[in-house]
Amino acid sequence: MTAGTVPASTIPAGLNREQLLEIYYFLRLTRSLEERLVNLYRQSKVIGGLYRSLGQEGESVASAYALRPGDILSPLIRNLGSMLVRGAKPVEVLRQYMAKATSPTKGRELNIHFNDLQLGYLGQISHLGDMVPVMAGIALSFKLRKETRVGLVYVGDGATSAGAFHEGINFAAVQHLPLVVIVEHNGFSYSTPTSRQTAVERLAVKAKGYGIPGVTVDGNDVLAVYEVTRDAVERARVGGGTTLIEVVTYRRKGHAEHDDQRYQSKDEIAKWEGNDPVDRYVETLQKNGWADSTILAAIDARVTGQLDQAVAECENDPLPSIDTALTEVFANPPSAERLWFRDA
Amino acid sequence: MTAGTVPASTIPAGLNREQLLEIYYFLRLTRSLEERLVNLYRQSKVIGGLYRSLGQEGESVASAYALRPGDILSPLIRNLGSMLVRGAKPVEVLRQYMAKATSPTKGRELNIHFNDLQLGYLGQISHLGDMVPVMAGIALSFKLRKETRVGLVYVGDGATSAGAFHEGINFAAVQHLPLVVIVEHNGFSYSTPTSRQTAVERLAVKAKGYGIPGVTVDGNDVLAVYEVTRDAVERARVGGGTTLIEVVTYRRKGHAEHDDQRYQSKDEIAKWEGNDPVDRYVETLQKNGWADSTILAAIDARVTGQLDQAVAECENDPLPSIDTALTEVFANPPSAERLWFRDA
Amino acid sequence: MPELTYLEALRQGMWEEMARDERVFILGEDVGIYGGAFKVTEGFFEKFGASRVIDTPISEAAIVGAAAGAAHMGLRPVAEMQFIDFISCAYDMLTNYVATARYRAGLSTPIVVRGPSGGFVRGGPFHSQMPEAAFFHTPGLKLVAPATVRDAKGLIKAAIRDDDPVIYLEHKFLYRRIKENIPEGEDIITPIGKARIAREGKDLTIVTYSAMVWKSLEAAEQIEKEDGASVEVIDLRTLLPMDDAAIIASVKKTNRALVVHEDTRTGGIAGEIIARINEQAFEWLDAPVMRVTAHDTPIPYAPTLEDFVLPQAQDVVKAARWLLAY
Amino acid sequence: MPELTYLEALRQGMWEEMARDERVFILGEDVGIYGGAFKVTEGFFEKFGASRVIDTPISEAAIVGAAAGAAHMGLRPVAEMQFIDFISCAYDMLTNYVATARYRAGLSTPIVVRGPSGGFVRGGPFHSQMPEAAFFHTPGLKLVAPATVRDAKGLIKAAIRDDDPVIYLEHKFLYRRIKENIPEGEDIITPIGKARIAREGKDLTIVTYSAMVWKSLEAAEQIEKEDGASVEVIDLRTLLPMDDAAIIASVKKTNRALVVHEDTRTGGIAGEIIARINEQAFEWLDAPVMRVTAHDTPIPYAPTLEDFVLPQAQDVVKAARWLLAY
Ligand SMILES: Cc1ncc(C[n+]2csc(CCOP(=O)(O)OP(=O)(O)O)c2C)c(N)n1
Ligand SMILES: Cc1ncc(C[n+]2csc(CCOP(=O)(O)OP(=O)(O)O)c2C)c(N)n1
Ligand SMILES: [Mg+2]
Ligand SMILES: [Mg+2]
Repeated sequence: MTAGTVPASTIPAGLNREQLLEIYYFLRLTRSLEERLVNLYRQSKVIGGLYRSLGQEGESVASAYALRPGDILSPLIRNLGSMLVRGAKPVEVLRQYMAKATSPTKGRELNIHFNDLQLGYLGQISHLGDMVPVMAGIALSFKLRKETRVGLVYVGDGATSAGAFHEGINFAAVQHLPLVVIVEHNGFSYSTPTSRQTAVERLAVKAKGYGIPGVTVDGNDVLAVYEVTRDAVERARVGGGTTLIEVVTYRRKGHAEHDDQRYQSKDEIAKWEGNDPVDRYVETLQKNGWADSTILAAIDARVTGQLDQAVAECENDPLPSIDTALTEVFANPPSAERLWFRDA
Repeated sequence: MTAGTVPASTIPAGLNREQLLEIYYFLRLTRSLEERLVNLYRQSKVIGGLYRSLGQEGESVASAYALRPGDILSPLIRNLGSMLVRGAKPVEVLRQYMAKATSPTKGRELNIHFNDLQLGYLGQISHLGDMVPVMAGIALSFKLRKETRVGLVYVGDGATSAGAFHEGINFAAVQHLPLVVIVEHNGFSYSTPTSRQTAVERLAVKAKGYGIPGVTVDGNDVLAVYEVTRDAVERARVGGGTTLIEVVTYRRKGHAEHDDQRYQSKDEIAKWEGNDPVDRYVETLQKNGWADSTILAAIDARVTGQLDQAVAECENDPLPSIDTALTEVFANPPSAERLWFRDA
Repeated sequence: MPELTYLEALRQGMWEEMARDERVFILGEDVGIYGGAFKVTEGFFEKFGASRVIDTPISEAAIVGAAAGAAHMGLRPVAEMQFIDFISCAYDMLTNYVATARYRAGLSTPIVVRGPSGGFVRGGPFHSQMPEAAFFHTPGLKLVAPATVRDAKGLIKAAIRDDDPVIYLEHKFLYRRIKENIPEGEDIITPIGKARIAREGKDLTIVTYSAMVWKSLEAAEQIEKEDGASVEVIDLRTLLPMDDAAIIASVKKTNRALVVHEDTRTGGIAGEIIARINEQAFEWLDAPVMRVTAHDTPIPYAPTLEDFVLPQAQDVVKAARWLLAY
Repeated sequence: MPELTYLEALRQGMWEEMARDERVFILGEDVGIYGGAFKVTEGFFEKFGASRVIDTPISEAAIVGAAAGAAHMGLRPVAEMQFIDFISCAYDMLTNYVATARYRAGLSTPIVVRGPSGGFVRGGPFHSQMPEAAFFHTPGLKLVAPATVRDAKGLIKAAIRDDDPVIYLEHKFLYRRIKENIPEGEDIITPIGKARIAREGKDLTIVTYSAMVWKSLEAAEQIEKEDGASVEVIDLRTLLPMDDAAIIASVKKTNRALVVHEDTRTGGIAGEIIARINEQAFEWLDAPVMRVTAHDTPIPYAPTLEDFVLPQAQDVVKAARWLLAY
């Protein structure tokens, strides 16, 4: 420790300083990448809708950070941070949103709906709840092969109402699968407040119906989310089965960029702005002497540089060529038939 | 009270002696009707499979008995008793099983899959769980019209795993609908023990995940089931919302008549035979001086007579005529097209 | 005479039915204060109140199931699927419970299930689907798919009044892109089961519906102008029960037919239409009945790919010319 | 050379694949100790153990979804639907998640979903369905439906080895009613995508599959005997991808075609088959392509009604005669 700095307190949750900074890096990267996307969206360079995770980056990054190589997570639309932690590259995300030929799905799927099972993430489909059974199957494969790997799946408060969520978590629970289910209690499902979605106050109690542990954590407290997730992940890894974690947070933006948020109270948004997970994390780092503003600024600058480069790298990439439109519907046959009225 | 009889203790649950005897009548009617069906099945007069509720008649009859005129219940395959309480006639059940033209569904649907919304029962479809949303919709109609009516739906332990169960009960809970959900914990779903269906021990805890009251009752204790159901029904009636009741019972027969029960322990079956709901009820009636064997024997004789008559009445009924095969797919057009290769 | 968009006409139709008949109510995700993802039910919550405009959990099976239960009791629910793609989550409830209710058990289930269908909006594989083929197959369901502003209104009103369950497929590409003058106060009812001749012609019949009506009309005009051939365009409007008489009458007149739909080729409803033409007008055919459809893939997101996979007006032109030259 | 039933052949095929390839496992309701509702997996639990024969909760969406997840990781799950009617509860998972996985995201999903389909067993509306049309419509799924003992074995083995998701429709009426000698130890693989000429003929082509193959053969023999006409019967075996070449070759030879299936008429896959014949062999047709199908109703329970609603051999005879006389 250099003389003159605040004496650092012990870092909790078994993390070291480097890891703390890495978490900061991912928080910043997530937020800044989304801000870049907003710019591109305003320039009409994003093809479809844009979905923000403003105010939720903390839980997304921290929970993913609790996984190890070989583990697999399945993100939702607001879990960009979790994918970046697993190794997805900003340029891939940009290319996806802009439907570039060079994007991970070759322009076939939108936003963060893409996978890298080696790195450890499986993009969602739109139908809410469906990823829970699928991730139960991935966890099942770990169990059948006696691998010490863990699956993690995110579900919104709204999506807990879907039948597939129920079937999947129950399946995982009764088969005692190494799966962690993170329920993001962010106050809304599109315009619908959580109180119109379910009659429970604490979504963690839903665990009781499946006979698994359920825990609630402050979703805007990065280290708390990390710790709770790590405990659940490591319990799953040693055969302790499935856990449900409720992260309590708030969706500060509308459902998507076009949403006017008429149904959200301005006061509430402001209140949660004061509870921003990134701000809180920075404060924790500084207060405890784990990082100073110089080092954080350096990370910010690194993020800015990376994103400048990422945007530059892909902005002029072409859209997919029509030659790729029909391939890979099946492994075999390798291409769908080009219809007769389209023959050259 | 006649001299020489045991002095009667106070009848619980606000019931009177007549009602106690009526409940006995329905218990006996249910069991005896199923025994008649076994005979008919052995004579190959039942067209499809036969499903018994042996050992579960108590909960089925008692819960239905807690409803009032105007209320509507939806039975499962093992809730014959509940339908008889609501006014379904034995001869209708016989006709259904034998696919008679005269059956409530004109031979189109099997066993107890039939309705009478005036009397207050809505037959199930086979797809497990589906009746929960439908009954939520019926309860919703009561609420929207400000009627003081209540819905009740039965679900097996197995069917609690179905997505539709989850969606339906959650919908009812959050909309605060007058619906009572009875989960029949009878140990098995076909061959699958409840422990392979869900990781919870007490199915009543599933209520917690929906923010509604959940209560467990001895399903072979007729008066206890009556009382618990009546409380839930009357709470629902005055705007108290949805309740989940777990009735703990046991399926003493196989899933259907053809099932060899190889997966059920003989000891367990024997144990539950000693806990028969009808025997226990008879004992309660007699011990407390609410009924003596003479009056019960008279009821038995009445049941026998009614069933003799019912069987005689329908055994020779015709199967449906093909003229009825194509009608009422829609309200309009009134009939499906008779295909050209079938034209006379 | 106010000019309405397709979406406004749909909204007006629902509004009038709710005002007319207190049994009608709406349920779905975000249909209340928010007015629905596409604002189809904007203003309904304020006008008709929370008990007739019900925000539900994300539970398509429960939405449809609850609608069915309420319908059995005499109400007239209109259930919104936020995107019609999510109707797949209610597939069991619709095909097994709802569709069979009258036949198997004499139950009346007058529900309407509606939602935005179709592509051309860069929605990707799960916000661009045409679901009709999956439900077309199940006896007991009616299916309507308006192409015009007038029918958007007329069919929603007819659907709500119908005593059978009706799936109403609105096309999201048309929502705000087409306009028509609709006389105020006219109680427009488009009869279910009746097709419409969108354009008269004598050399070729195009059978189509929903947004493809417009692409077909565009093609027909181009052919008229450039080739001097006259193309009849039949807008089915109702897919089930299908108006065989209208199709067959036209084919018997033109002796050539082309079926155009936005759905994939294999298993799309064009197959059924072709089978019917073949069964009922074989002797009148001077050429095979052909189809212009989407390719057999999911709908991709990138504009280049989506435009390639989905059928376009020029495809219709090309196929029509082929048939005219046959 | 042991004589096997259709059910035994299916069982043997799965057994051999599980013995050959440890990535293969089974999941479904009551498939373990009980051996499945129809005893298709009898003995598997004892042989392969609880981790490869998994009794699941009543959760068809989870069964299919979990199979998909495990398949992404390199396993080869075979999921049983207790009756194929319950596959409707996994409709979303199959059509949206599974079918699109490769196209939208490069994911490999080699799963088999199998179960007893079909009627003629007094099963009523929910234990008698033919679900092929609902899945036939979705690019990304393969569909097979064996009619013979040999193909029951050969297609399950091919399905398990296939790198794409396959829905395997076994017919419960055939389970114990047909037998065939199957040489022990022969590694029978029926190639997916290839139809079979079940009977050669030159005057009329019947295109059919599953249990209807037998009714069609019965009809063909009667016609041969009574009318002296020779009827070719094509057993599709695979519904998707369809063997157009085999169908078209036969139709070009006979110039008359009849499509026979057990599913309802409207929206059944006969429509697609007729469209393809019409597109590819119009000039060769001497008569309209006709179809013999079930009537457009749910399947009723009473024998009189079920027998009326479902297609019978005499219907095939009648339709074939009509075509031959055309
Ligand atoms: C089965 C299904 N129904 C409806 C939708 C439409 N939809 C997309 S996002 C959304 C709200 C999701 O809310 P929640 O699960 O709370 O996640 P959040 O957006 O808050 O992160 C809805 C209704 C969908 N994607 N899937
Ligand atoms: C969705 C669905 N999947 C599978 C089945 C087949 N099935 C019929 S009864 C049954 C077991 C039901 O068990 P449970 O719900 O416990 O009711 P119980 O028979 O014990 O009364 C199964 C799996 C079905 N009817 N519906
Ligand atoms: Mg939310
Ligand atoms: Mg049970």
